[in-house]
Amino acid sequence: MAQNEAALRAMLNRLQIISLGVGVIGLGACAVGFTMNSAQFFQSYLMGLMLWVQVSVGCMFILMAHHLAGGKWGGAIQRLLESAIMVFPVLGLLFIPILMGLPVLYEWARPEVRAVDHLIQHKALYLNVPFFAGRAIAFFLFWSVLAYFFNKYSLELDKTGDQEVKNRMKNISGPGLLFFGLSVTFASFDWMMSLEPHWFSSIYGFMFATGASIAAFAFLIIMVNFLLKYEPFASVIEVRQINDYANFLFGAIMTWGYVQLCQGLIIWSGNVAEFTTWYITRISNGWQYIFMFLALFQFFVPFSLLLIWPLKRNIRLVTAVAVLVFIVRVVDLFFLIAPAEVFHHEGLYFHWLDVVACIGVGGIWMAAFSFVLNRKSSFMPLNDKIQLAQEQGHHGAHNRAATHSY
Amino acid sequence: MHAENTQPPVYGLMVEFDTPETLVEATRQAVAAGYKKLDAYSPFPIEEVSDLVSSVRQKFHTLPLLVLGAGITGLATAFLLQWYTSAINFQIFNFWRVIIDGYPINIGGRPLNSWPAFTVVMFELTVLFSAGTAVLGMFGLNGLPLLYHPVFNVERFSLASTERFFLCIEAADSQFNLEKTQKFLEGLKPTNPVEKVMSSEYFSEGLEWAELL
Amino acid sequence: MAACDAENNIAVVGKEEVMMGREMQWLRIDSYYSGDLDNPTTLSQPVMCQHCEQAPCEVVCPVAATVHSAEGLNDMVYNRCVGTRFCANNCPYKVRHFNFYQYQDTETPIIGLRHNPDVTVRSRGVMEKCSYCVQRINEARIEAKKEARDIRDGEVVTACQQACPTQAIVFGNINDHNSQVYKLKQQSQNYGLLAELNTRPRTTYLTKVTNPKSEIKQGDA
Amino acid sequence: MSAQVFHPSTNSLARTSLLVGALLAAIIPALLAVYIRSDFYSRVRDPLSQPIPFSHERHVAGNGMDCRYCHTSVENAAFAGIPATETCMTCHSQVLAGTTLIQNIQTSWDTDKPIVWTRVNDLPDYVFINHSIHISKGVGCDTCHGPVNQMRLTWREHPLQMEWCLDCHRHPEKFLRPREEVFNMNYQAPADQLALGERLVKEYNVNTSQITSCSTCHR
Amino acid sequence: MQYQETRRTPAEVLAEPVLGSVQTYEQITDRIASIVLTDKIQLGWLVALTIAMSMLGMMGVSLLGLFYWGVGVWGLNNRVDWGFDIINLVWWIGIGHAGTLISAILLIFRQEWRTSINRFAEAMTLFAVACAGIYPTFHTGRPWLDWWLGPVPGVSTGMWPNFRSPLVWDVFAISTYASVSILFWYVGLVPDLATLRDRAKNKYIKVIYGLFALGWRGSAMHWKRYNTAYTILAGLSMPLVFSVHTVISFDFATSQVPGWHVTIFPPYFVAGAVFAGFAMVLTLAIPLRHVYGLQDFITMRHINNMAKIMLATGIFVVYGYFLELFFGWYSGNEYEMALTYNRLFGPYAWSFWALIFCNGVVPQLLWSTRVRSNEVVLFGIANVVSVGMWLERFVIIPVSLTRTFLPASWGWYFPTRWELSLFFGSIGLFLTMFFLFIRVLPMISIFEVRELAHHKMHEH
Repeated sequence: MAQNEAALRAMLNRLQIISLGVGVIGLGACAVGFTMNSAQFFQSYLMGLMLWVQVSVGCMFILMAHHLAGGKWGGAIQRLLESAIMVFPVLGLLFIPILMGLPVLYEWARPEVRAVDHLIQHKALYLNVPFFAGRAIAFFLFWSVLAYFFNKYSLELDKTGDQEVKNRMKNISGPGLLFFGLSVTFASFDWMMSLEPHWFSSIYGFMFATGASIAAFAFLIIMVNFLLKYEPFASVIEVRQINDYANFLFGAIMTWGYVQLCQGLIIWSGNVAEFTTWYITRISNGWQYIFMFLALFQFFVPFSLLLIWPLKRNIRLVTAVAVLVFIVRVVDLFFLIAPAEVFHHEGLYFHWLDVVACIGVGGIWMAAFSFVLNRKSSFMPLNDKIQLAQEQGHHGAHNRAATHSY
Repeated sequence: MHAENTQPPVYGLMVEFDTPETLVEATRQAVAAGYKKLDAYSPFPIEEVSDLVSSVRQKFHTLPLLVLGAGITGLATAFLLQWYTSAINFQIFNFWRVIIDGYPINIGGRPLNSWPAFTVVMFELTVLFSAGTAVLGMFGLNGLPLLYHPVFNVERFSLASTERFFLCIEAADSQFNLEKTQKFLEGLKPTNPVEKVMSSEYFSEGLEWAELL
Repeated sequence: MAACDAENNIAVVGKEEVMMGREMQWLRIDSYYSGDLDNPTTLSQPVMCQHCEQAPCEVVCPVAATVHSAEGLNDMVYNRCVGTRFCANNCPYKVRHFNFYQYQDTETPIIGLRHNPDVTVRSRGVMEKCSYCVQRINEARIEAKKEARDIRDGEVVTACQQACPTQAIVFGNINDHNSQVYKLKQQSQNYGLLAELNTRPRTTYLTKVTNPKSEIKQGDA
Repeated sequence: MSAQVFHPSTNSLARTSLLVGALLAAIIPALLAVYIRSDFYSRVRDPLSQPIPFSHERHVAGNGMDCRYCHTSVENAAFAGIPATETCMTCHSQVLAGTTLIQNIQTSWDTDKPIVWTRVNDLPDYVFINHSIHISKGVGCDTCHGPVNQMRLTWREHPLQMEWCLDCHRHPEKFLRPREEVFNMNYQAPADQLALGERLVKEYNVNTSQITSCSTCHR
Repeated sequence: MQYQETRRTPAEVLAEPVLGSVQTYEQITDRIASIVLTDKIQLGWLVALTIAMSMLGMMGVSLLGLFYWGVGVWGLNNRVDWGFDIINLVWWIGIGHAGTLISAILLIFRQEWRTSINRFAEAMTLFAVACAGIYPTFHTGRPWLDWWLGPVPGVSTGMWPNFRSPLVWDVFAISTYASVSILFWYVGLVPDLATLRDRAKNKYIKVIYGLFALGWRGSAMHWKRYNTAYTILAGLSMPLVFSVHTVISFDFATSQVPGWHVTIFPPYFVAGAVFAGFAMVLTLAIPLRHVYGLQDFITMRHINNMAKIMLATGIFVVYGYFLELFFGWYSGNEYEMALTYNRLFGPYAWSFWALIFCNGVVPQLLWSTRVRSNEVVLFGIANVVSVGMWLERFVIIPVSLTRTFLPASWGWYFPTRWELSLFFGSIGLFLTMFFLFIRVLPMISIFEVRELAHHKMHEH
């Protein structure tokens, strides 16, 4: 019943054109928004950009974890991951408007604030415009280079089947994870945490990475559901993999809940004014509804749904959960960004730009993604077949986990 | 001293195999032949065999549901315990000097119902209750402890915990017939002759309800 | 400090224990020096339990041995204390003192007579700290209640307040807007020690305003 | 060698012992909790021997004496007061003078050494109670001390454990009586005690949140 | 069946399969069970047990002294109220984490290399938790009142514990952890106890193992529910094991003390615990496999994988140190900055730099396959990490307390001989229990190795 690869390629072509259209229109609307309310534009645009940065960042983590640990779950989606990280150069270009709006977004970039604020003066060594821009460029450069090499080696492995190339990817992944994790940490400090430059939380980077992995898994599940109609995905991906992806999403959601609870409880219990301000703005003036919404829909609802193990074997239901989770990612980023004092919202405040920016950046992202994916000569890692087969041999091994996973 | 005419009842007939594959095949045939009260014994779990046997012996997957119930109970217990003792000034129990009262106290200016702080104990009790139920439920549904069991009367059964695989069709099965069943079992090509498993008049497995769950 | 020790049955722990850092005083006089090394200006600040409204010590006590009273004191319930010492760790002012050994002699009867009968004699393994002379507050409250009136401002005098010759310590009800302490707290030079931690200390200090060489310094009043 | 290690009877034995173990695990703490609150443990209704065979029944119910005749400071001080030998001798210099019953009073009088009574309602040293405030808020003598007027040898009527104290400090309306009835040993609580109690709580300005604070009794 | 040590390249060494040259279920069973069922008592084992028990005696003496005189025998003071007691609590609890991680998380992730190390790692967990439990129990001023921390209405007082206190969370977390670990361990043991019951020659030993085997007969229905329960337990243990060290980290993170109030603490403590735990598993596994000839079960593959996990968690721990330092500066908070300065250059700076050496520098050797294939070096690294993780807690707990907010609160901390003897004593307790364990119970899960062998046979 599944359609062949040619149909998939045609579909990706269409997807690329449509998303490009959506992206251009969306960003055009953003530009209109910029002329109307530039501060709001930067806020919404930052949020939209961060959403798709999270997807790519999460995919990078997953790809490196896959290279380190192996397994059929990763092999089947390896091409998707590789394409998702190849969007980093595009994201880098899309970051340029943020650099234009630094004083709008970040208090520390305003000379008049810095002149009177001792704390910001202290942090100026780190939080200053040239260094910030330099770091942003370095991050995107590093990520793009990493993405480039993973794609290049993967192609090489397809062509030559040289296991040495496979080992090379594995060897990059170890230190890669380390430096990538570190760069993501500081990127999150720079781009989001420094919206409130007086506040800090050392778990913020970990929290961002967790959010990124949720976004990535949700995105991947949605894509897999979409691609299951086509070969080769239809024949490679089995129920077992769907179950795996659902479990990973479940794990990411649990980790997210864990991180949120830890940070919240530590700050609540410690009750030090320096830290509580961040929460106080977020649990008053209407923001508390967002807080509750997040607790409910980024944690409790998907958590409870994914606890039901028959559900995890049904791609439609898993996708439904993934769609929900992905939408709530936007709300989570909104919750992290919008209440910042720098935006001067009196209380809970939405703007149409919030949605349009997510869609606009998303369009461009999807266009780039489908472009890269479509250029792959094969949708499956060819010379990993050995490994895929081996995995199936293991099918019986430790069925306890396989049959009743929790 | 047993009375001489008391015959110990027959529990069932047992055959032995030396590989898991032959056991799987034998169980499949026994199930196909319509036997319901049968059980296989192996030194490690074999999923196929377990599935085959449970398809005729078990109706529901009770254990996960029990655990879920226990988990929810644990969660509720923990929350109610903490909420009641820290936030509620209400007597639930005053009987013969045993008074159980909440004691709301202002501690560090924190709210009486400090739910963020209560989450930790809620989590722990959920896990504790669930894990306890998983283990006790597993033993309970398996009817353990059951130190004496007729199958141990078979001489070679001590190998069931090392390297040998056994299939036993129980006399309680409606299709059980000493001769016919023996014939059937011989047809499964066991490695040793079919053994008659003798029970004791003192033995009853009890807990038949567990079979259904 | 002697007044406090006598009033509140504070043990004399001896030189070895003080050398170990286990001094037993509810009231500590912190000295800050400024100016020239050879002839520094000394500023002293008496630090006792600050009776924080959002007390860090209370939250961490597992057995609720240190909790708020209805009047807002930080009660220390010796007989409930198990001695985990978490409260002392989490006290930013480090005004809690632990009975590492059985410091008090409870065996000799004659020593018992030396104690203030209104204050519990602490045994080993128990934390103790300034109670704002809660026994005096209770006594005053009972008298006031018997006469069906509120406690008058100045009716409760803590031991340290009583002993201070310069009357630098004032005690009273801050809910009573006519009390001396309320009025003093309204002054602009009133500040809480380490208030940035959000502990909301009830004990507050008044900045000493002096004008040596046109500089403003902090002290206590 | 057969694989069978155990006799069939061990099955029931094992199950029974597990059941018994579980029951014990549940019952022992419960029993302990009950024991700690038992009369035996808290010595309730256990008349203590005293140096003088003093009977409250004789003095209060028989002679109609008021509590305050002997416990003089009860209305004004924390401590209710135990009568000095002189108080006894106001009557006993005449009544029963010279009998063996009051020999110890006489000895105390002669040697000028106070009588050492055995405390009946003795609290730990870390508990502070003020009698005067209880009286001024309408807590009757017998609310805590029981029907002393019927005791030949005095016993402890209530366990005096914190739970018991707290029961009244949390719900004073269950126990309060009009101030003028405090010393009435034959006072019967009215049928609408709760209504009366609630009225008195307001009238006497009893603040339960204040009297359940730790430092009210522990300092 | 003799283990052949030939010259192999590191890559070859690490390419060892998870199961060496054992052929049949009978061989597997015999190799493992015979360690327990032999009548011979090895002299080496006896000597080791004697040493361990004399250390245990030291613990007894230390506890008696502590109980008799009070916490004053320790070097604590009014500035530094926690020292060795809490350091060692955290250290031991951390060590315990590897056991649960191996048995639960690797099961969930279907890692077959868990099979032959899970049993003794779980045993290690239990013994480490027991050692850890001693500290909070006896470090209180009045240990006979510890039960007030439990969820019991105070007998006759009407008081309840304060559920806002991290110490009460600890009570729940540690007791749940201990209970679930015991259950997990016992459930895993039951089929093996049945094997021992069936193989023991001595009648009394048969009865003892038989009693604990509960009449396990390996029926298909048993296995069915067994697998369900085991998986559920694993699923529950996974968040549980994370929660335990998270709650331990809350003891510090929820306070206000500079150097304690850090939001990265929970994941960083968990990573540190796993790090320390795997170090201890390696410390035990490397000698064990040689002494008892278990190289076919605990192969270099296992050793290598554990080393890799150590490397990964070690890096996360270093990430934690790095963030602490970064925020020490970035915060701009004078107390945080003073704390960071004090750590780096204060009177206890030696401990910080030693920590960086032990946990930051030395584990980086594990990047090299040559190092990972050399058991002697690995054993050394594992021990260095154990020391490093101890130092980490030293730096966090007493060193942070020596310099808090006000200059008047500055102090110092030196342990006395009582603290040291209790520490060595608790190591004695751990070793005693461990030596008894390897003699009494199968240190490798027999039935799971059989199952693994079954699947391996299928593959080829």
